[in-house]
Amino acid sequence: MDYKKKSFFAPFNSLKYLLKDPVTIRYPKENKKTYPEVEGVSPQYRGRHFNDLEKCIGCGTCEDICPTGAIQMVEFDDVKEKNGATKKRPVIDYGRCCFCGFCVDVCTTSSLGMSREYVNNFPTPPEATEDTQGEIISKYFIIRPDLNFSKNQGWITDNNYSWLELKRVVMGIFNPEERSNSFLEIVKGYTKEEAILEARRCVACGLCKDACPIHMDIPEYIMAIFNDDVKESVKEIYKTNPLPEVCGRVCTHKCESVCSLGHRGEPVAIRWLKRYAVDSLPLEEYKNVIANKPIKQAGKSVAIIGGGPAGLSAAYFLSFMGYRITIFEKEAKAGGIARYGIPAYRLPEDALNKDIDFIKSLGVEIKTNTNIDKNMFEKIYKEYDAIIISTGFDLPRSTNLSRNGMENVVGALPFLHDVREFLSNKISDVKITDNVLVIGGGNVAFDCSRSVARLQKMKFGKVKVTQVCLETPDIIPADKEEIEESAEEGVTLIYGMGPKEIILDDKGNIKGLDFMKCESVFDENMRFNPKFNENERLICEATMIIEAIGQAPDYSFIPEEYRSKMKFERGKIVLDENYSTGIEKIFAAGDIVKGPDIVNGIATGLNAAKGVDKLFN
Amino acid sequence: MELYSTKKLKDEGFEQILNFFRKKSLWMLHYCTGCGAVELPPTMTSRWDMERFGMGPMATPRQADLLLITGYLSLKSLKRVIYTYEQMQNPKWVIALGSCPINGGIYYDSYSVINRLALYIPVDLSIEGCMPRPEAIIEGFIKLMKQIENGEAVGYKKYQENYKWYKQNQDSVLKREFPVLSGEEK
Amino acid sequence: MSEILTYLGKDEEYEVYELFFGPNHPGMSGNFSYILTVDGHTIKKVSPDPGLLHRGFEKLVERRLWLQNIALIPRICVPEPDINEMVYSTAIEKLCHIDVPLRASYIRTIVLEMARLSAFLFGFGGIGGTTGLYTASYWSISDRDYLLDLFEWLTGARVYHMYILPGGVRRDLPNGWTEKLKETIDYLQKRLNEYDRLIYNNPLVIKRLKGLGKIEKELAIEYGITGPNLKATGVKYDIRKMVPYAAYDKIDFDIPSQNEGDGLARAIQRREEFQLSLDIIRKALKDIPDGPVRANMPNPLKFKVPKGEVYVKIESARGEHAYYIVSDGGDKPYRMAVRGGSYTAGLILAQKVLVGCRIEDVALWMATMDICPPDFDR
Amino acid sequence: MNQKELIEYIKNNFKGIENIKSIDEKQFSITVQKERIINILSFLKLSNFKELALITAVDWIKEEKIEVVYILFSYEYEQQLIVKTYIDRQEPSIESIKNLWEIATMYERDVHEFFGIDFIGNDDKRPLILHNWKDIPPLRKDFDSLKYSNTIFGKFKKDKE
Repeated sequence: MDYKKKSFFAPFNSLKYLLKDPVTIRYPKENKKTYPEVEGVSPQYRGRHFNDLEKCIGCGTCEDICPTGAIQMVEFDDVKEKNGATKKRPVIDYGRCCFCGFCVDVCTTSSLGMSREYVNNFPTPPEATEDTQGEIISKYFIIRPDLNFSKNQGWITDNNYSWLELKRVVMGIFNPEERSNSFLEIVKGYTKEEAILEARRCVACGLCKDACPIHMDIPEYIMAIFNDDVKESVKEIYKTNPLPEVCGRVCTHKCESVCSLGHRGEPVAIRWLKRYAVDSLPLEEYKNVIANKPIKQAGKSVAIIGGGPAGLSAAYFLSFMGYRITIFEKEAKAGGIARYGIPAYRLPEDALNKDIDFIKSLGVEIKTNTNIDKNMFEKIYKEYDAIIISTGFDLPRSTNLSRNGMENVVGALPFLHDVREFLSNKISDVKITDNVLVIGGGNVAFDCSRSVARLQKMKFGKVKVTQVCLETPDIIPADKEEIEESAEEGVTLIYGMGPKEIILDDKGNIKGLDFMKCESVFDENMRFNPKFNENERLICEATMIIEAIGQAPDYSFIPEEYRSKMKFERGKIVLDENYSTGIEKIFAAGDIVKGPDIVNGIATGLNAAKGVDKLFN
Repeated sequence: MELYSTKKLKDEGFEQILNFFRKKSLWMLHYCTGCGAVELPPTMTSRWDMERFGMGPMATPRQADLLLITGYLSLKSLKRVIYTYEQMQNPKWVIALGSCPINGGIYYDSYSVINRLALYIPVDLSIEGCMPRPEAIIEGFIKLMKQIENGEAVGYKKYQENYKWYKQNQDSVLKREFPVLSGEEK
Repeated sequence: MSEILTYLGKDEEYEVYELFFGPNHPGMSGNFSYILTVDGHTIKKVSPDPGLLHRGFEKLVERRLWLQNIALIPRICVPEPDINEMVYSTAIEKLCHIDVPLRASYIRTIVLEMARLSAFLFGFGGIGGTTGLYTASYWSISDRDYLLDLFEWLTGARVYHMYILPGGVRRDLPNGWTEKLKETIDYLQKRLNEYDRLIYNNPLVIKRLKGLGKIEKELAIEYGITGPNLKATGVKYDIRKMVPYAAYDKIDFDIPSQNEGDGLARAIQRREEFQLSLDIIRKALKDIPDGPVRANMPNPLKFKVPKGEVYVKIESARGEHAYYIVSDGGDKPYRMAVRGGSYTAGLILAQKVLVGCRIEDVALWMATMDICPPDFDR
Repeated sequence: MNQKELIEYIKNNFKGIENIKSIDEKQFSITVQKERIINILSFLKLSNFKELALITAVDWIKEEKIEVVYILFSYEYEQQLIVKTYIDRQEPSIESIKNLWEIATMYERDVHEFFGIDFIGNDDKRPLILHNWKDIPPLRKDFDSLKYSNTIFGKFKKDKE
């Protein structure tokens, strides 16, 4: 490159800069010209952290991602306890932090963010001695972030830029036309690839473990699925859960409702993953994977009345402790509510049988078709060293206006029982009409209406089911999927109505039902106490009514001398901490302890088993 | 071991007058040891212009007042830093920039980078950040000036008094004679 | 100055000394030192003494998850950190077969070119400083700050951006950012004329740089010299053109080159590439499409990279910046070797070229070669 | 020559190659026996692979092997070539290639320092980067960096192992 001959006046060139704006920023008085609308540093600056302690759930994902080990989860007393959260909150060591903002990008609740504060310096105090100087400096920079800087927000992460996989892997589901023709299971289950993708989403925070009634090692078995090690996964599952096939399908998944990913996106499909794990391992393989020998020999015998989930669970755990178990089941097959209360399209026969067969293979004796009456109870009480009552809630509750014994008014449980029997060809027909009304807003009510829809499709070719519930859409207790799927299958759902009177025609047959508007479902103490408005009315035509408004326990088989000693509260037995009823040798488990819920049933089964074991040791 | 409390230093009135003038002309040694070096040129040059605070770069340690540890220090650098620090005349001050000299920073698990500078030379002021922005550095300088004026920045005196302790720490990392990991097992 | 002279005895007429050049030396870029054996003014032997910035990156990455390393690796090269993120992300994308959205590629291109500009501006300052033209360094460093402001706006930090991730970039361009970048580019274009007047047309600089540390084409290839230093010897090879990464294959540009291979040619080559970077940013800003900025990526805590190995290189301001990455299929890198752009120039070529030069040439030679000690210290 | 022809050419003109693998269209790798390394590298240098970009190593601790990697580049074919060979981990040694490429001296000194590999013929084994190193070479897989750091630089708070 050539250089020009410089003129004599070249040095005076610099005079032109005299009138220009100075480059120097008169810090701190002046802001930068690059972003004039904000003060100081840029709008998404990564400075000091702030953390909404209320919103934070202490999942520890920030600690896991931190590349410098600067974040530690520390338990704090001034943090309010809430469901689905720990009392731990992140503490950040600014002697480590590299201000990368990864913790903000993976924060599951978006409580953590970075502010535009950056000035923080610490002069070593002259009093510091040599030995303590380093510690004093380091300690000064270890800070628990709170909302101090939240007004000056810098780097925050919305869902678009989150590093977490917020979308669930879509579970294959049969379309409504296909599935409403039969009682085949409606979801297809994950394939191996889908399961690994879904397992990958989990951040292994372990909040689910605390929420689960039986405290399953959920992060561990999901990790095993992610590593494509189904055997390891089944092993982890069976440590705490004897009925994974059942739980993998119809569990109330309390784990998913607290899943940390659920705060920003969809929770991990923990239930489907469990189902994938146990489904993909055949029963023959189980014995190679799970320890199937008792860990000790107790040499005692235990009778379990009722072969439902709680009874099976207690049998499983007790057989590991070396007890001889006999289950007395009044129906032809064990399974209880899982078999006779849940329709086959949600829980197929094979899956349930697989779980029960495995428990049988442990040496548990199941006496089916054995109804226990008072005499029998006395006999068992003498014969066995302990009794666990797990009879469940098997009586249907009915509305006070339906005249008992009226034809074409049935309870939910007897109806579902009949459907199951019909499907296994025990009975030839289920009584059904072409216009059915279902009362109730719980999952059982949906089970009824969807079963009816299927039967109607088989029998009459078209569906006419109306379901009426007291609750409004925001407080309806049933799962969201149930509502969506039933609508797809042709069930008409009416919210916020309570039954008043059954309308009969001339011949005494049911013509319809008169409803009134429900103003509120709960009173101020959040107790169930509906208030109605009689002026707003609705008449539904129907020729058959199914009442699915809850179930009640039946304690009539227990002899009076024992029953009088037991304490009851709202239909449930009150137990001590060992799950003993207060009468020697008699324990209880299942719905009659904690109310209707399968996974609670399993938990109470485990606890009753522990109580029995404590009795003999 | 005598502690330097603020009160005691205040009693020495003479030192106070000296400190007032010292704080207004700090010469910073032009030696860059780590990443932080990259934020020093902006601080020195027109945009942030630290000369308006009476500070300027100085090429030789013997005429400098201020040693900046700009970030991490590897063992090899530490040796040179100690040489340099000992060559500087009293009074002298040390500013540690960034996370690394405070508690190891992102290199907390590195086999080559020291974790806490205060063990080897006395640190008068630590500035958080990775790297600290020029503004943060300037804030730090202003704070140090106040410290100097109040007679609270006494690191160099501590170094003289506890020379043995510092030397022992320095030698323990710089002059090892046995392997660290296998030596520990014995 | 900590130049410690060691008397080595008489060598015929002159006295031969060993001179410790650096690490604390105003002419030394970074923390690095040469041990020079000097005979009077003339250098007889050069032996480099690196390691003052050694942090053990190659070990540290093996201890961290694949994505955690994004925070660590930019620190390998301080003046131009983004290239590290780019190499690392490209390597992972090659091993995992991830497709990057087009918009993300364009944003990467812009960010990389901005980083290159700021590195060149730093280099201008180096040449200014070592030739005594302090105005140049004052100007270029404060001009570089305007780019850093934009980086700060886009990425949230001035120096270590941690912006380029496997699968894309971390944030979309903020509102109004593009306009500000265009303004800055125009400003830098205007300033380039000033730099021409100040440095490249300055008789003092030309006289000083001409013939300094001349490298022949064959020697440069044999010694693994890359980037602007190689182009200054006449080899027209640029990775952006030959093995395109990011969106360079969609942008039309020509590679400048010089023939002399001396200090002046290298300085001018850098000035030309500065112009080229400005042009590339302009073109990229014109063509940038809409769309997502990041491909769907797995949960960072359970991110595994399939088994394999790959050598990925990109063109940095100092030459070929490359990683050799080996994965054993786990959640952490099994091995990562770093090949910095000035590795061979600073450590090996210096031993050959600097012999016969004078002491004051060393700093200037380092400035024109753009030697960055973190490249070989890692 | 494109990559396919190049691979054919190398296969035809050089015997004793264990494995050739194409990584992408501008990059492929060759595995050879330890004894043949000088032969292949001098052959490749003559075949226009003039730039030696890097020498490095990988410690395969489970296989009890150390892999030495030479990365070459040809400006003529615009191909990156990774030449690999495996050596014993207990007594790692391999022939030096400093006579082929002068710059190999520094690379080999570097690899010697970090992996403890003995390059026969390269006598320059002075420490280059590390200060007063007494332990096993730091890039070996059995070297625990965090433990080392905690032992020597002091531990302040409980770190995740």
